[in-house]
Amino acid sequence: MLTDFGRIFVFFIVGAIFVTGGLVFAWIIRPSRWYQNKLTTYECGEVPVGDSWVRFNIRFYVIALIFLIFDVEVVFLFPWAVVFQNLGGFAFIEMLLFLAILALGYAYVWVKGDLDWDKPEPDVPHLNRGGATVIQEPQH
Amino acid sequence: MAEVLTAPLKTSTGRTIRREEMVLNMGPQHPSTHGVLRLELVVDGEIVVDVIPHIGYLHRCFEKHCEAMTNYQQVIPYCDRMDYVAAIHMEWSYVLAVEKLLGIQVPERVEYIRVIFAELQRIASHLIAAGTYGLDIGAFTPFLYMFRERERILDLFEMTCGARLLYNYFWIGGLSHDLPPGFIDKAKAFCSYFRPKIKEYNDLLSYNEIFVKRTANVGVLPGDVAIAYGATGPMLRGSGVNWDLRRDDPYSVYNKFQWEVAVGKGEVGTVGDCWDRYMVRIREMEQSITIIEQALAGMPEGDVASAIPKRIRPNPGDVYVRTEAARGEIGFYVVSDGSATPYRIKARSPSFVNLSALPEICRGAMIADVVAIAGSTDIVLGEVDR
Amino acid sequence: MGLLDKQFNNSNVIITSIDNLLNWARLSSLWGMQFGLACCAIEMMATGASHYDLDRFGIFFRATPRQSDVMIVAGTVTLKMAERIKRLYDQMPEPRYVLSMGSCSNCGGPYWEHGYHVLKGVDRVVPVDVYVPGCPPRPEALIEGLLKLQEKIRSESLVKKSA
Amino acid sequence: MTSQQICEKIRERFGPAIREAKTEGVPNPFVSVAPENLRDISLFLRDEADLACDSLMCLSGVDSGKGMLGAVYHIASTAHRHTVTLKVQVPAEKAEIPSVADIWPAANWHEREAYDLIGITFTGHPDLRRILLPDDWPGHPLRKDFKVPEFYHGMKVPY
Repeated sequence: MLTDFGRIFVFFIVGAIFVTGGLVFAWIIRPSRWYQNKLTTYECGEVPVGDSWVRFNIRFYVIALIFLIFDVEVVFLFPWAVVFQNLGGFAFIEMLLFLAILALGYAYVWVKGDLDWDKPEPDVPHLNRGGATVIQEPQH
Repeated sequence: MAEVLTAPLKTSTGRTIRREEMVLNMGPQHPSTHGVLRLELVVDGEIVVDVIPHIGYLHRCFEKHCEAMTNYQQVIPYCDRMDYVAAIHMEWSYVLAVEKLLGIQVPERVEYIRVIFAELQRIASHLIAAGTYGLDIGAFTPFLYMFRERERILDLFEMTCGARLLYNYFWIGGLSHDLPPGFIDKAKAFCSYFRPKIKEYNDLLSYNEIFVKRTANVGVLPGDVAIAYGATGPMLRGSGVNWDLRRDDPYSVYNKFQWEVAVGKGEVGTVGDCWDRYMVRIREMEQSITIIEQALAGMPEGDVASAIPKRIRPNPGDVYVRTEAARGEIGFYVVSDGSATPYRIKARSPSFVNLSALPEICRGAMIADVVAIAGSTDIVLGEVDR
Repeated sequence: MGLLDKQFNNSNVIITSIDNLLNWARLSSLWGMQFGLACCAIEMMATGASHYDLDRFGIFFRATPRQSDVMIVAGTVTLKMAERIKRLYDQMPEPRYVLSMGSCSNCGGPYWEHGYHVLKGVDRVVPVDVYVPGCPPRPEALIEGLLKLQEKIRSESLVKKSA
Repeated sequence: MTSQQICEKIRERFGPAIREAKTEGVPNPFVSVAPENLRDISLFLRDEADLACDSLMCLSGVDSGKGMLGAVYHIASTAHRHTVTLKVQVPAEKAEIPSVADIWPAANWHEREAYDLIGITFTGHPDLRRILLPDDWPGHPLRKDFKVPEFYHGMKVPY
């Protein structure tokens, strides 16, 4: 009969058919009349000015990198979490060690200040007004 | 292409590196601009370097219509459509201006009814302002709660003058209809129903941790800059300036009631931030309830249409009258040349002036803050563009 | 590419059943484009809120034209805004419908005579499916307009219109 | 101080510049001044201690007929709670009024609107361009002799 992996394979096939079937059916049925104006980029009803391929600030890249590290860490946790009961105590200690190393990296990044987003301090508007500024609190 | 920022950054070794900006359109079709306002943002990454507002997408030629009407009475429906969220305040200011030009004194009962409807309209307008402000920040449920209360106010309006939004109810010299029977106890029932609701909004939205974090210390407008830019209404009071036309330049019968003016005190951040402007509106709703209750109690009898002139032909001259609308000080400058048609009417709308202060506040904020600041100024585009 | 769309001259039982399924799916999830111009927008918001709830018809507002089916033109269309409305209409994917709400977008409304900057009716720039009269129309009138639009969608078909 | 006293104060300080001053029998007493010294009067109004007119309520452009364009300034003081009205008249062909946008920032947008709808150019304004109408709109609509264009960008304007 089907092995375990066979069952997973069937599950995979049915999933693929289900998804592509829906897409193909929609693709056949739906009206598709595209023309130049429809393909213009949407920017709140205006014609976009300039393009968006500009060199943006470095901090977005740093945050993305830090996210990637801890995302990969979680990916390693998943298979371990499924079977760690019957792996015995040793695997548990092993994973704790793995987590500790990454926690050390996390602490380093935190202390070094890469995580805090440099939110601009609000520059409060002020009146550069020559002459005597005569502003009294209105008496009531 | 992307313009170069004027002040280039310097590296530790002194080499200057170019930062590039991007022009982003928060354009006419945008969920958070409360209508067809286009904010052209010059953005460096997430930080807004400059804001250029473009208005005029709803310019409906109000002032040209006033010069083409056959008599002064026909201008009132156009006044409604200027600030369609608080229509009765627009009518009242225009009607007061023409009455001052004609030198008419309206009976006491009309003044009381006008105060009641103006305050009901202020509550309805602030409910929309606070509800959509919750939407801008991301809280959906307050919007539904506040519209539920607003429907009860609209029922009161509909009972009296038949319309939900644009009333044509205040006429020059009086009112179009008298109060229907049963209105007074229905209004009293609404006041007692609505007072605990304000506490509900405070628990739901005003002191919500995320809401406070998004609005405190954001878009700070100091008092003197607000006065210089001519900002009025909740925007001025939010900046700590204790100025309210209903008390400082009293018109109608406002000096007969006891209430106090809500002023921003910077409870959660600095004075004049978005939270203060929002909280001033919430507190003003409470004050409006006390005014309505006092007005309902002291309502005299009388005929509401007694002072309506048959033919309106004011002698040549001009007058400027300002009243306290929901968004600020609405002023009408009416010029008459003696004929039955107004020669020129200029409407000084509060949102138009409050909006001119927006670029000043948004400089250096983040894009999400621009949404919060634009929402806190509570502008209505019909009034901005006229 | 829409192989089957508008390819048949006469319908048969398969086509009609697909039509029914398609039309039912389209009319019961009309996603409106969220943009209000003027006073009618406030009534549209009131219709969308809890008292006259639009969600029960499957209509809720999407911010971008890319994900919306109905463009509810709620308010006065000025000449400056007309070009933007035409561009937004173009950027909506097919099967798209336009519901003109309020007499301002139907024919210029109270601004028809002296409104030098007002477009006298949105049907001068975009094809309109349903007109809802009123200034502003009551929420019930807007709901009735949407139901009329749903009836119109119910009668659409894959079969080529015998022009 | 009442508006009449303020008008008197302006009249005695800027005697020759006053074209006309009407203080009695008018709901808003006003002073009509020459465009040249409008700025000095505005600075005087704003910086004088007992006047302290720090907020410009409203600036309206008016087509006063007979080929003259006017600008009416309604100025108020939040400290002393009094108001005063200034009027300026300029010929329609050469409609130049010095801008007060740097004295009262509120005037910035009002002047742009007066330029847009009436056609008064305010010299010294930071960026004087149309605010309500599209930039390529023919003419200034609030003038009495304004003709509605037949077509605009291919759209028919009149009904």
